[in-house]
Amino acid sequence: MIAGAWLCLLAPLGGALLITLCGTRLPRRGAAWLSTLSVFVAFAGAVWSFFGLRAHGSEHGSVSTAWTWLQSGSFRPGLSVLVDPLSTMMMLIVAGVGGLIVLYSIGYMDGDDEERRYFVYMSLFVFSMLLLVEGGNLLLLLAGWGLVGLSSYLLIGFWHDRPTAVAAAKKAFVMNAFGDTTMALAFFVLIAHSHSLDYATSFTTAGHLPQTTVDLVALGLLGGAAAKSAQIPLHTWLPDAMEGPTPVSALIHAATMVTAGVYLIARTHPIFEQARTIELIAAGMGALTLLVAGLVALVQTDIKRVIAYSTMSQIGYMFLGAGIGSYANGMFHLMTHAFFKALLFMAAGVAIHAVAGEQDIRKLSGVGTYLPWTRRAFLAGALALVGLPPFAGFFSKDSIIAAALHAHWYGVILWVVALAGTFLTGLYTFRLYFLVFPGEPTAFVREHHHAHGGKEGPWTMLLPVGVLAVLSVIGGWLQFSPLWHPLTNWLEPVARTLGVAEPTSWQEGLSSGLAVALGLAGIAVAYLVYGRGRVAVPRLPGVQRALEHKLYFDEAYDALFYRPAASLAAWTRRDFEEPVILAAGPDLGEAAFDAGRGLRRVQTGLLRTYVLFLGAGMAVVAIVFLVVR
Amino acid sequence: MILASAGGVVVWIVWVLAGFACLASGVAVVSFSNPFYSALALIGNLGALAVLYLLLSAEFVAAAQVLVYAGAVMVMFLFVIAYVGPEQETPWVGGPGWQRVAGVLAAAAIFLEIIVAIGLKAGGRLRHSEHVNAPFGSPGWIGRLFLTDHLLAFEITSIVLLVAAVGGVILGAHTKRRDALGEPG
Amino acid sequence: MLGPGVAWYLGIAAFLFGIGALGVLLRRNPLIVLLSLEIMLNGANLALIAFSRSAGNGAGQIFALSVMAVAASEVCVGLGLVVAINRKRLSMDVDRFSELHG
Amino acid sequence: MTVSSFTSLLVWLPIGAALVIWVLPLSRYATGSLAVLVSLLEVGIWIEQAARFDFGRGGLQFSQRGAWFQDLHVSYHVGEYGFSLWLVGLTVVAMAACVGYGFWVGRQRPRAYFGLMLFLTGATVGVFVAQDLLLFYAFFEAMLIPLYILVGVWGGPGRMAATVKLLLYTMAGSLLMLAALIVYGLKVGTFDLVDAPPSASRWIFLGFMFAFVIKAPLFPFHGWLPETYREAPPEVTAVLSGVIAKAGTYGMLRIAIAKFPEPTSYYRTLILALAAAALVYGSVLAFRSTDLRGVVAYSSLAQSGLIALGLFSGTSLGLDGAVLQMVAHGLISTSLFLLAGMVERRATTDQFALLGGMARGRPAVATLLMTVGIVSLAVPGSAAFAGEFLILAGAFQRAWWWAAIGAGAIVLAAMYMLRAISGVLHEARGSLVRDEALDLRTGELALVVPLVGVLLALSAWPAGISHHSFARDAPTQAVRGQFK
Amino acid sequence: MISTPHVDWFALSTILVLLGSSGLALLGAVLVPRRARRAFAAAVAAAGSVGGIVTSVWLYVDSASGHRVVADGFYRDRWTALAQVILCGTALATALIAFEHVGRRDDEHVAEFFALLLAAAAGMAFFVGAANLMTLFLSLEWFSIALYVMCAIDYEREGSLEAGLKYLVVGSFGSASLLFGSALVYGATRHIGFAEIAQSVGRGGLSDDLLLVLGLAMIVAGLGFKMSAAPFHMWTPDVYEGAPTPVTAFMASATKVAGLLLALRVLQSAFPQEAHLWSWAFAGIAVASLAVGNLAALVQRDVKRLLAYSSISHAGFMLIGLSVGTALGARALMYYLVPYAAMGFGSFAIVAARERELGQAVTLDNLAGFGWERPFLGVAMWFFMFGFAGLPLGGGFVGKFYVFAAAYRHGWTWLVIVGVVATLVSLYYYLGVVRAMYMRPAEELRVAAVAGGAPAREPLLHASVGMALAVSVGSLFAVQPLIDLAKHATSSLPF
Repeated sequence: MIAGAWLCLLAPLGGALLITLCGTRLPRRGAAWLSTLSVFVAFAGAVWSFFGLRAHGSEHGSVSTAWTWLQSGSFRPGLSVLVDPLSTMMMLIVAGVGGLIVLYSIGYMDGDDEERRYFVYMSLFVFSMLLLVEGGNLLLLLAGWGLVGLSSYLLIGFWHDRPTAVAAAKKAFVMNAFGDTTMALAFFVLIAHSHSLDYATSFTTAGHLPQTTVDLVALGLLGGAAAKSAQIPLHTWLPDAMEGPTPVSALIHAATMVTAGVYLIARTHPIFEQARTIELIAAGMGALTLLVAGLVALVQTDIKRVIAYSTMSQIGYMFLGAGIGSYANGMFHLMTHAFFKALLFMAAGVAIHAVAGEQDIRKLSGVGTYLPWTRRAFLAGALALVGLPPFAGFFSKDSIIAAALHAHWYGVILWVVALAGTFLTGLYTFRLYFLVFPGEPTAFVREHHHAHGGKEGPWTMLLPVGVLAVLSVIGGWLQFSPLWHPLTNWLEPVARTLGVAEPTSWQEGLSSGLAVALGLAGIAVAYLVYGRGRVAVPRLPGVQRALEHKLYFDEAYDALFYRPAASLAAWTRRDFEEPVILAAGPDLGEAAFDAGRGLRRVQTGLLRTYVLFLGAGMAVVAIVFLVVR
Repeated sequence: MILASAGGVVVWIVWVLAGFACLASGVAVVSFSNPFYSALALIGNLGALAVLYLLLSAEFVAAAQVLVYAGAVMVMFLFVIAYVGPEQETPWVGGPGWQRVAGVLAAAAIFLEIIVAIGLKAGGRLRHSEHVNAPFGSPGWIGRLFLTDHLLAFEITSIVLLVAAVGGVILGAHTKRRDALGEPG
Repeated sequence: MLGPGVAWYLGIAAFLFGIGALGVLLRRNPLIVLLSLEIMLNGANLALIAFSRSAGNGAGQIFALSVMAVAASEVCVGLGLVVAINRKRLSMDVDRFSELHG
Repeated sequence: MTVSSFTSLLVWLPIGAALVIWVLPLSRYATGSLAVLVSLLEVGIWIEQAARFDFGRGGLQFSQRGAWFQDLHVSYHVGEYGFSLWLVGLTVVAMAACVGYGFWVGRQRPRAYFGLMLFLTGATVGVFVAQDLLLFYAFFEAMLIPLYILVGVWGGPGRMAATVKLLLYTMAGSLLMLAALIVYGLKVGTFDLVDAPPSASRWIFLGFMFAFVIKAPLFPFHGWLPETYREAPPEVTAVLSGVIAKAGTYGMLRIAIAKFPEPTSYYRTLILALAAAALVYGSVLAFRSTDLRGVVAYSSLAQSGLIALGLFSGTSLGLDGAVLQMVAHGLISTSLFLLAGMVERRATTDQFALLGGMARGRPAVATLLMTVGIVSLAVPGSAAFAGEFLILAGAFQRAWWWAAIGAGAIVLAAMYMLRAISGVLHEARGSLVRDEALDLRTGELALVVPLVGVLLALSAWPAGISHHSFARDAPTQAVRGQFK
Repeated sequence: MISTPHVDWFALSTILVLLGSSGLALLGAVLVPRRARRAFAAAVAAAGSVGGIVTSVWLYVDSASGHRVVADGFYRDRWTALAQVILCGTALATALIAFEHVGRRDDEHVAEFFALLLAAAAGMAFFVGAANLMTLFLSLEWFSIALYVMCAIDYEREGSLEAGLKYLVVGSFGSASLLFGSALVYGATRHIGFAEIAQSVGRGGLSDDLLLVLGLAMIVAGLGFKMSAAPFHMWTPDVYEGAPTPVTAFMASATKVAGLLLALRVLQSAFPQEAHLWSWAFAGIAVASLAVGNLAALVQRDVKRLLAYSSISHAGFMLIGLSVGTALGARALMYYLVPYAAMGFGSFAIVAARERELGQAVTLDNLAGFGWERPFLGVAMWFFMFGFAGLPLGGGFVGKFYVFAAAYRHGWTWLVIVGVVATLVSLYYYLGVVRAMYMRPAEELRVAAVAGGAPAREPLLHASVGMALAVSVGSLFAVQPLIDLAKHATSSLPF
């Protein structure tokens, strides 16, 4: 099973290196298939280690170390993989969904003149993500954490001659670097106290740290998680990240990377449980995000941005779940979300692909008539997202909401917010659906679609969509909290659900009922407003402007951080570096030169001056001698 | 005793005269604007010095002073002065003002330092001086010294003179042949 | 010894030395500069003779005699230079020789 | 020839080769290939030496001692510790690449040029292996001579001012060091770095530190840096920032910290503050630089600050990380400046305003610049990350805020380095980037790829250095024992 | 009846050899036909210098125990012998370059020039061994007069005459004050022999005697003039610039050697009781020389003047070694002089070569491109410049190290600091010369185009520059042997 884990980890890396080294000697198609193959091999490895773990019995996760990666004195983190229920689950999700998406990209990226680079980046990303989830200690986790940030930077900026893409990529990287930094600081605390970053050691250390210290550690980790998972206030990079190719958005910014925060909380929950306050802050952060994202999603006009905001809001749910302590449900929602969100993105991708890259929903409307299967797939995804039974979202989301209700007074607040979220979800999701798919195709759609050739898309694109559609229907049946919960059991040894997050059955029932009802309400409103156009959109210009400006987060950051930094730098160069530092030396030299010129004036060339100096010098020496003796 | 004291008085008188002549001629040398007169004044100065040397019972030096210096050297001087021709148009003094002031100050300083040193010492060992016997300063005595204790000094002096002679020839006498060759000087 | 003590002679010597120095410091005619140098040397000579008298040994007188020779040779070279300068029709003014400076 | 004479060989082989090159009237091609050959030979010798090096054992190895002048107990004493071994390796590898670059671009007046480059190699190796104060000083100065001429003759239009600044600044430092080392050596009665006992004199310490702080450089003393890095020929700038600057930090470790424990702890806060200042200041200025070289120049100021932070944190983590970071950053900035030179050869400028869009159709330059740039901003998992992580972890043990400042600076690093990369590679094509501007040629790849390869290998196993720099991997004991 | 003193001819052998060859050269001036004169005289001069080296080396080996000879008028010891070796070496090098570089218009007085050169060398060789004030003064005049003439020997150039006159007048003033000082010392102690002076000062408790102190002050001034230390340095730049360059080279190295070594001997053997006076005085003079020499050199354009000022500053450095008045200081001085003499001579020789190919005075501007046109001379020049600056390309590095060490041992750390700062300042103009030779852009190179044709082949000049280069670089590696020599030489001084 360890072998499976290594295979899983190294296959994508091998694929990336192979494509890089072969360069143009490898045909584009070859590169594409090689990368796909590598990811599917990784999936095979994941399956292998999953069954291996099943065979051993899931309790004892096992670590295997290749070599000591970094060593200084007693601090010696190894290059090691960890196979335990949590990591295998993530491996399966990442490699599986990843494989489908890479396969999808073969069709989507066909004809781009830098396909090879794209697939190298894709494989590199899958490797980094797997390193993140399999890493046997916090340092490797941080390494994977940074590498996924890197590959997301590379992929967002893939079309590097678009300034917007480059800017978005930089933004994403810098924000994630901030997250990495806070995590690193948290790790420094652990190192200072235990000289180790192994999970076990760190968790025991966290046990007997002073409360403030452990709070700080948890806060650092939370910073990383929030940055990676685009939670308020570190969320602004995610919508911009939609500049990347759609499969990238599906893979990185929906299915896998952005959910790493949830994985981190689940993985390091012992630390978070020592710092309950911080954990609840995480939950609150999730709640806030799901609400705000849902609101903003209402007014977006870019199909991918809408989905991106819904992603934020769904991750909000996961944070909420993990924050209050029902890690299993968080992870469960992570999985289902991976299915249906990837599905939504890829279906949207098919649409976009069909109309030559147009993403504005107002121009896209009616595209569904030409793309019946895509339309159905999208619908499935949408329903799963809203969380109607029997679609996947229903099972995972409602259990989170229910768990919230159970958790003390603050849980109730979170519960209310979560329910409000479901209404918004229904609203913005079906706003999108009604605007894009049904109805008369616009002229724009018509011409581009005919230009496109009338097909729905190559099978490489349709197959993954189909698979995911199926998964987002049945994927949720894996666990139905009141009745059967294999996933929770599976994760038990690694991430035991806290008592406060174990809802009673009536709570389950109440939450589910309300959630479904509110979801339906949202859909209904959307239908009335956008589907039939019976009801006009309420006129709230102030609110709308605020929402269209995404609540002015970007503007605020620009004013708070970027501009001050830039002007500080400019000031330093203009008013300190150049006049002081660079000029200091020359000024001193000039002084010496003046002295030299003075001496030069004394050197008159007159014989008598010279004699005078000789005589005067003698006289002075004589006087001194006579006086001193 | 009387003779001694009388001798003392005579010596004093001679000393005063010679010393005055010496100082006066010295000042004259420096202050004449015509080098010819200065040279003449220097001859006087040398003569006066010779007298002082006699008073200090250095007969041979005095003689040498008169013969070598006042004789040979000054003749050379006068010859050159005549050859060059008196240069009245040369300003007596000039150059920057601070130069002049500082010059006077420096010279005065040197002079005063020596005077002070001597004056403060005059009470001490300078007052009494060794008693010397007859041959002191006599040519034979000098010659003996030159051949014994100060042999090297004697030899070196001759070398110095030789070198100077060569130098004088190179610098002073080169032009004749060039003129003979009719080249511009 | 009869008459004034050595100190008095030294006074004269000092005066000669000083006045010679003054000449070198002030005068611009090379010939007179040379003459002033001679006076300085003679001042030194007088001091030597005087000391030799008071010390009662002959070193001073020998010294003085060789100084005369040295003075003569300096004069010889100096005059040679003067002649050479005059040959080049340059003016007899040391201040004119100031193209080397700075 | 015994094993221990390898060290001397590393020092004198290139210098001898330089003399040969100056004396023999060889053709341009022969001269260049001879120089490249010699520098590769250096690498070979070093590898042999590293293979024979006994990392388990502490203390000096490959040491050799001969009389220079006994009168004041000055001797010719060379040898290597673990960390000096790595720095020597950095030197020979980087110099080989730079000599190769000079050969590739066909510098004018090849005999003078290659002779000086080899001389520089020898002198720099000498600095890292000298175990006698005066010998150390001699090599420390000798490095400047070829640098002065290399920058002054083959440099850019502003080279005159640049060279004068470089020389006067660095000499100002090293002359004070001369005074300090005279006082120290005479006080303790020997100039031998191994025998000399530690001293508590703060003045002497400051004298030494002044030289190192200028060489490294740290914050207020970097006046020579921007101009020199901009005017020097790219490969010389590469050597300067990649290798020569490390001589300063090496001196801090080998002399200032090891021989002056009391003053070190007395001035620790001050120096840490300077280091942090260099780190932040350099990052901030790099963030606003308008040209590639400017960015890299100021970033290496920041890196020196970081290394000093690790050294003076006085913790094992910090020291290990500092050594690792010295090597990593040496490789990084060498390859970055070489790449900058290659970009300049194609676009005749390194101004971002005139560059851009180079990635389109030039995969090699894009890949290499991207890789090195990414490593240099310490993306987790890279060698630079390992070094910085250790350094900051060490600094954190000294006081949390040093680590906080450093971490903030690393975010800045991400900002300026991405800006630089995009400025060259991405967005619309720059006005001076013509279609004729080709991708990297094989020769150029042969120069940079090995460096990058070493860098990636180091990223796969940073422990290789961090674990093998000090005796028994106990840096603080080694320092306390003054590397006896 | 007259018991003439025993004359130790071997002690004087070096001087006699030099004098003899000088006389031979002088004969050549009249007997040898004009076209062969230059070759003949130069050959004689070279042979004489080599002979001088041989004899003085022999003398060094053979006078382990120093003592005075010829009626206590001259020291036969290793200090003298070593100094004589250096002096003869300089004389040899000068003879070599003078063959190609003196009086090129016609061979007038060329033989006399070599004769004077040898005479001057002989004078210095005697000067360094002088054992009493009288021989000191006389030998001083001996080589000074020879030098006056040599400065002015290019009498067709007004500059040469001016240099000669200035040197003559200032020099005579200096020696006059030296003389008066000697007189005062003689008056105070009734002796002229160094050892006797020290004895009688010791016996009579004269250490604070007014006349003695005043005389010492005047002697200090006179010697300071010879070693061209500030404030007695004013003549140096003018004379160095005006004199024919080979003469300048000779003066720059030989005069300093003689002046400094003799000064150390006089002060140590005659005025040990006054050390508290003269060591401070020379420390002050050293500081003044360092300041003046370096600062003034910063603004020079004419290379000969620049080097003149640099020689003033080096006098300052060496005076540090002298002023501390310890055996270590003496060693430092003796060691420092070796590379300094070589570098000083070599740099002026190179200037001479450039002067010849330009036919005009060498300035920093028309030095441009020289390094590339004449590779060997260029490289030699930058070795000399960096060596002067104290970078480890030559013995200058160790020399500075030594004098600073001596200063510190004496407890004068402040003097070390001064020296360090001075070195820093000096760096600027030394680098300036290298910059001028190598780094000027092409248009300036055209400005400084050579007068015409390929540069003259100057084997002898190259040989002498090579010699200087070998000495200055070799002295960096062969420190120990040189120090041993210096040690033995110092042992013959009373420390």
